Amino acid sequence: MSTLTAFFAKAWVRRVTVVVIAALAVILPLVLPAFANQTIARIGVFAVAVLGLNVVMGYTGQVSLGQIFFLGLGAYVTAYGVTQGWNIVLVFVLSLVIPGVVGLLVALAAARLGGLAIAMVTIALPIVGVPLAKRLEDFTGGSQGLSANFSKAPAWSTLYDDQWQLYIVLLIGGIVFLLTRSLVRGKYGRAFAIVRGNEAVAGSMGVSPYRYKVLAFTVASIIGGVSGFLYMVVVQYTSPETMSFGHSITLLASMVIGGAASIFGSVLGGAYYVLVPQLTNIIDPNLTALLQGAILLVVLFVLPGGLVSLPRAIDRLSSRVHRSATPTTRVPAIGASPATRADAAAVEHQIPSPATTASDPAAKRPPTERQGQA
Amino acid sequence: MTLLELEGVTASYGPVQVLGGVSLSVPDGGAVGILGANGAGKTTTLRAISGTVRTGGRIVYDGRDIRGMRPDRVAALGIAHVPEGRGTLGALTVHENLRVGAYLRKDRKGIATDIDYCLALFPQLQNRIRSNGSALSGGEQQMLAIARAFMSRPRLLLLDEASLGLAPGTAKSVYEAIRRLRKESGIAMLVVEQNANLAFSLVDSATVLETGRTVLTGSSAELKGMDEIRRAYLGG
Amino acid sequence: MGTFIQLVIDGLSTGSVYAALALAIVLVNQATGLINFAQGGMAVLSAYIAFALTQLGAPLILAILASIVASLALGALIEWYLMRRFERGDPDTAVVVTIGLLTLITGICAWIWSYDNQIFPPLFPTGTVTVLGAVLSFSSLGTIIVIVAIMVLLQVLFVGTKLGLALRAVAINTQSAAFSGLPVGRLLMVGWGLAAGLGAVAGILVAPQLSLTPGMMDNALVYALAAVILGGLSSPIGVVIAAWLIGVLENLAAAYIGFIGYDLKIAVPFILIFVVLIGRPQGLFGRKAVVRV
Amino acid sequence: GCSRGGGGTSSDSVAPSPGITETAITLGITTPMSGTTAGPGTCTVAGVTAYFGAKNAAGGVKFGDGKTRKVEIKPLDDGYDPQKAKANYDQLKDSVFAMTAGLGTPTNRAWREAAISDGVPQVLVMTGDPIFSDQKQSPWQLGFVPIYQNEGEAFGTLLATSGSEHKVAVLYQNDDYGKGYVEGFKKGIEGASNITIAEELSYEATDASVDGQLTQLAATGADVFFNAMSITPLVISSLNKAQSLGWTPNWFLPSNTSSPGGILQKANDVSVYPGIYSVAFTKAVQSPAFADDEDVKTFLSDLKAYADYPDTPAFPHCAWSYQVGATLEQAFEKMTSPTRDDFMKALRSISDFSAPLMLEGTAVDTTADGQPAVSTVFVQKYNGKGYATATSWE
Amino acid sequence: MNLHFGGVTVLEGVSFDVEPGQVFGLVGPNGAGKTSLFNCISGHYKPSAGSILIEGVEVRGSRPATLARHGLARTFQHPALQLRDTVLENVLLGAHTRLPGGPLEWSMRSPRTTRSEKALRTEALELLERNGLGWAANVRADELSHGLHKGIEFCRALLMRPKLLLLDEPAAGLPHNEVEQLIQTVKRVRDEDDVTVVIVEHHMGLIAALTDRVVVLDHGKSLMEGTAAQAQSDPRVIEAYIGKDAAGDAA
Ligand SMILES: Nc1ncnc2c1ncn2[C@@H]1O[C@H](COP(=O)(O)OP(=O)(O)OP(=O)(O)O)[C@@H](O)[C@H]1O
Ligand SMILES: Nc1ncnc2c1ncn2[C@@H]1O[C@H](COP(=O)(O)OP(=O)(O)OP(=O)(O)O)[C@@H](O)[C@H]1O
Ligand SMILES: [Mg+2]
Ligand SMILES: [Mg+2]
Repeated sequence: MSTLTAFFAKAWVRRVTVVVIAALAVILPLVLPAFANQTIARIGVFAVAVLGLNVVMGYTGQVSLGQIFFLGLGAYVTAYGVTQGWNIVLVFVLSLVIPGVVGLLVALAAARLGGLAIAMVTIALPIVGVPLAKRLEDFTGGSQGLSANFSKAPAWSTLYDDQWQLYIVLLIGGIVFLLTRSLVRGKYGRAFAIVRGNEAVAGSMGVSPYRYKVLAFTVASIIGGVSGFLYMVVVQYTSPETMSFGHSITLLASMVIGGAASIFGSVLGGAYYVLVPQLTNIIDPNLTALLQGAILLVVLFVLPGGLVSLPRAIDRLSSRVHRSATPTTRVPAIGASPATRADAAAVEHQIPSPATTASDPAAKRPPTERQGQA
Repeated sequence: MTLLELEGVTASYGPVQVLGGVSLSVPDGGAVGILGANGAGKTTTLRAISGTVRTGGRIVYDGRDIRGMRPDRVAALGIAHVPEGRGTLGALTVHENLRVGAYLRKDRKGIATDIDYCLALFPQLQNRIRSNGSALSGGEQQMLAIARAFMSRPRLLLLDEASLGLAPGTAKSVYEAIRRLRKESGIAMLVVEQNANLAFSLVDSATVLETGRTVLTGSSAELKGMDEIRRAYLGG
Repeated sequence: MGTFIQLVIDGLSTGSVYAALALAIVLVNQATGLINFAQGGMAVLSAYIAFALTQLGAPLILAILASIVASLALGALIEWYLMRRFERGDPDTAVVVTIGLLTLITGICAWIWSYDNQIFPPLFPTGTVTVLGAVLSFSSLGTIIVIVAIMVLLQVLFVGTKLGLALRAVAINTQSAAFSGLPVGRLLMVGWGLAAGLGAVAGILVAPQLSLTPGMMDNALVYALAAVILGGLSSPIGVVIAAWLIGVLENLAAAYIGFIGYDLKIAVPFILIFVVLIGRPQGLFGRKAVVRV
Repeated sequence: GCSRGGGGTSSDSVAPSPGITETAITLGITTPMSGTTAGPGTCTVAGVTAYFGAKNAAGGVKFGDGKTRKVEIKPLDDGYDPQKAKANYDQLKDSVFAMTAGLGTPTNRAWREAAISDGVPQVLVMTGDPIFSDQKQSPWQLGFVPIYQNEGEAFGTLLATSGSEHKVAVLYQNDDYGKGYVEGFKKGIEGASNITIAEELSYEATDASVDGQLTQLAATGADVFFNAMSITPLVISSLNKAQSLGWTPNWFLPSNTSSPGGILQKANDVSVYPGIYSVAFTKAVQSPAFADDEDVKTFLSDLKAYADYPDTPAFPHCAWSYQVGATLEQAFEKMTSPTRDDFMKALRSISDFSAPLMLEGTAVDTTADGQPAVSTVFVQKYNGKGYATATSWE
Repeated sequence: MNLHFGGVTVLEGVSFDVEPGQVFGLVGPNGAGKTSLFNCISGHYKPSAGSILIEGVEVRGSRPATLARHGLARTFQHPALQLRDTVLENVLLGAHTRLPGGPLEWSMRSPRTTRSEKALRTEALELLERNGLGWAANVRADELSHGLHKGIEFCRALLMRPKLLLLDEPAAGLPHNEVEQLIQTVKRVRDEDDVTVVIVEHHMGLIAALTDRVVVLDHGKSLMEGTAAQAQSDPRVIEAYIGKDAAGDAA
């Protein structure tokens, strides 16, 4: 095996990458043009939304078609709170607590059902949510929606609005990503995964499928609420259309296209959600649906594992080229005795490539995201 | 006459090659065993034949090279594979599973007779004829997988640990039935079996695999006589 | 009372629209194990094909037959060139692929025929019959009859025929099915082809009622999915009954339960699903899936 | 923030605003061109593109500052998603001179405040939401089509003054569109004792059928049906359904779903209804009555030639946005300096302009605060071929 | 204890006691109800009547997760691993109940969580090493042959530090010499870790070598109870289970 994935698996590479990303996050907003900043901020908003969906669906395997509802709810809570003149910190807290509580209540009921039934209950959220938002006019402004202008750059910051908003998104979004990343590794990551994989086994391991489904769903709702808050920071307006069912489907597609059960895949998913409409608008706004459908199909056809699997796909391609040049045989373990087996194991994982050392079994396949806390 | 001939067969899962050259041959109407430790490549060898793994080398069946052929085409040539693990169609009933097994056959009467035959062989299945395959116990599923292979009236039977999870008495009668089939209809078979006692009761000769290669081939009697084999597979 | 019966009958005819699509979804699911979101889009495309043929002067019945045949082929081609790659992989990915397909097909229809409403010629004569003091239009009656016929055909296909059994076997476990000599690839194509043909019937049935637009089926799709889950994925009879139930209860709830009203009536099928599935996870008529450890 | 060019807030009357040069001016549109509202959405782009396409082909538009400029249209699709509309606006605002003609209330509202703070004109937009025509709240905005309330009110007034007793059944789309109509209608019948509202039901724009509502409404036996519905197929099926139920009231249909060719003639037989009323300010381009009208002919050929829109449009939005083009041209001709400020001033000073396709007696008037560019509407009655102005109830 | 599915009676009036520290065998023909009995004990099935006591506490109707937290571990007849994860991750799943801290703590990576994760990782590696699977720790489970999956499940169950361990056909698919090793391992676990083991197995050699007592089930009823030797010579057992002519060479 070669190059890309192995390169990124190295500890120092990772550390440098983190530093570089952090530095970019600080500097880029200052130098990029306004529209770029606004676009990145929007990507951030939907990356967070996709991340939430990933927690419940990518990691825990519960099909949720309702994630956009929690974004909408978070946005409405924010908009209402701001128009009522509440303290912004309080508004932020409410924008994740209220969706969290609603998500919890829905999950307490929905998690009793399995498989597709959960999908149907969650599909109901945006579908019933839209007329409900219209009906609760006193809180939501009905079909005219709510505007909330609260994310102007304060004078002391000497920043433009778009820079200020991007910093808010990067900060809050970054924290959410870090927290979620830790959550889906280690104890809870394994528990979510086994609920996805086999509920009976989960039970025997002390992981109550019901409770962990509820947990995942609640976490997803909270993250959805955060994305709703960020949505208001960036868009500053919400209406029932914000939570329309079609967007939920697009979120789902974005999650898979970015890469299910992957943290970085969520970012890519957010980028997909935001950039593809902009791209199709550039090509021909009359052909939006046709182009979007075609792009989605082409991406998945080439990368069924999502955009996040691109480095792996490149590796595969290059190693295929490699192998055809130097055919090799792997020697599998033999069972005569544990000792021979251990020896054989050392050989077994020797992958013919100059880039990796013989004793690096982990390099054989990239670890899944859940692996390892180290 | 040889029915099936493997020559220098290699196989790989993705980039990893796990068979490095397996050679063996099964005579028409003969029974050949494959022995080997866990992970030696027994299952992979059978998969190579039935076309479910990427393969190199030569696999000749009945005079034609079937390497790389799709599994359903292989089956259509009369090769039935009882796979490792649960090979049942879980959401179908036992009866439907048996009908699927007979998919390639046209003789309605013969199918009905064979279903009765299988049910007589496995009385436990008779009781659960309308149950979903997935509701069956481990051993019952194994019986169903074997019965389904019987239903296709194969010329060559690939058995991958057919006795796995069967009660000793049942395992015995399954092998008894297979022996009878062989005698009556001249089915050839390639048998992977961890219970070497059972295996040797059935096969004429066997191949020992180690790390994906054929290391030894011999008649049952020869192999039974070898110390190493005794220690690893026969106990004592 | 008259109004009540009329509401029930209205519900039945709306429910039939959902049922048409639901049956196609069931067919694909039984044959491939997938939920096909593109089913509605494919039905719309079929309706457009029939529409285009009538525009070229073909008689309606001929246009319909041609469109059904074309849809059969199209379904099989989609399976062969597109879905094949995803059938073994992660089911979520496959579902998203069908979503992409839905978008693409909608886009193609819009591109060729624009987003304008096209008026599809009626299949049934205008006119009504009176049932128990309520009126039922010929077109609703015709739709109901066709739906029932298809439902019976599907039930027979799945339960009674070798093809149906083979289709189901392939959907459950391709490899196991292949070991018994089932031509997996061909059966998958047949499954998709049949479902697309059935979808064509659905599209052509509803096109005159809704008038033809690229997004004609989008809303019906949600109801169809609800009917599929409620009725039980494996039962054609179940989903049709569920679709009718949804249509009728929705109407009655909107008319007689004040706080629901017509804006929130869409909640009715979901509440129904929830209540039913708590008690019967396999749906009203579905076969219980046994998961053993 | 060092790499920024001049923002959009330039009040310097010499420096030209973005999107305008000596020879060209660019206008942006964000509107749904995919999704459920794509039909009318594409129409809004087609109309204005056709209008200026024809003008450009004839050399361009002569501006008030003496220069002749070509007018370019940059349309973007927002799929009726407010968030995307805002993104489109963000993308366009520095490269276009003004935003115009976009369809939809939430999509226009999403960036209204941004447009105000950036000083970007958001004018002649296709929404009946009154906020866009309120100069204090919306200094950079102006609506084009009559606010929904006006249309409803016109009909209400006609009914109230009919002198006979009427029982009205109401069915409205559950959004600001439908509710606006009903609100206007109620204002029109305020205090009239001869009118009672028998039942008031709603439907969702996404519904596949409104049969249930019609059954319930038919049961009231109302003799007037106020149907504030914007979904073409549903209007057709409603006409058929009511007929099959044996309910034949007088109908009221809103301006955008009353097209004779697109709707009435596609229903089974609307002659069973004693009267079908609508309000309008535009000639119905599909109507045979206007088949030989010069305006209509030019309009249709412009659509075909410059907007790649070969069919006769099923939506009135094409015609409306064609009129938007003409109105913009009026403003351009009055502009004396190439700035957004000056443009807004010019735009707000048009009165009594009879745009192409306008019905006699209606006119564009942008000088009244609180009203969109078009605010006069006529109630019309269908006569089997087209509409004729109805001044009193018959 | 009784268990029904629809009209089918799976278990009928089965009773037995297992002493602490025993290895208890459960044998019987296919479909006799052995796995179902396990499922009842581990909470995956709900018996329609009867009672199950663990250390004197009624556990019938408890959920699997609750039982697991109270020291019950089991393996499955058909190994159920997370095929896309490494062997080590699979085994670590067994540590779930032993890792402290709630979701918030884990998402903030409190020192306690990091420490405990590290400790259990080491323990899991040792466990794999001791069972001859150390070499496979970082291999993805689906790259291993079928026969090794049982061993991984066994390690996963051991990492739970159970008081009661249910093993469902642990020797299926193992060659003879591996079975010998398995016997040693189970003995060691019982002695060193003080675990009570209930084992379902068709390998009579293993049953004979390992178990203190056995119950023979047939058609959901218990046929006899006694030592393995008694069972093997009981004519009813031979008739129902071992098969007459097979009695000789199955030993
Ligand atoms: N969930 C279920 N639904 C229906 N029947 C079931 C279910 N679980 C078990 N059974 C039936 O109960 C009987 C006992 O099954 P069980 O798995 O307990 O057998 P077992 O003794 O473990 O057999 P084996 O040795 O073959 O594994 C079988 O006939 C099986 O079909
Ligand atoms: N899907 C796979 N991907 C990668 N490697 C695999 C895969 N399946 C099996 N292997 C490897 O191939 C080798 C041979 O496996 P195979 O299943 O043929 O062994 P076996 O002899 O049947 O063993 P057992 O007795 O345990 O069933 C093993 O080393 C195994 O790790
Ligand atoms: Mg094997
Ligand atoms: Mg069992």
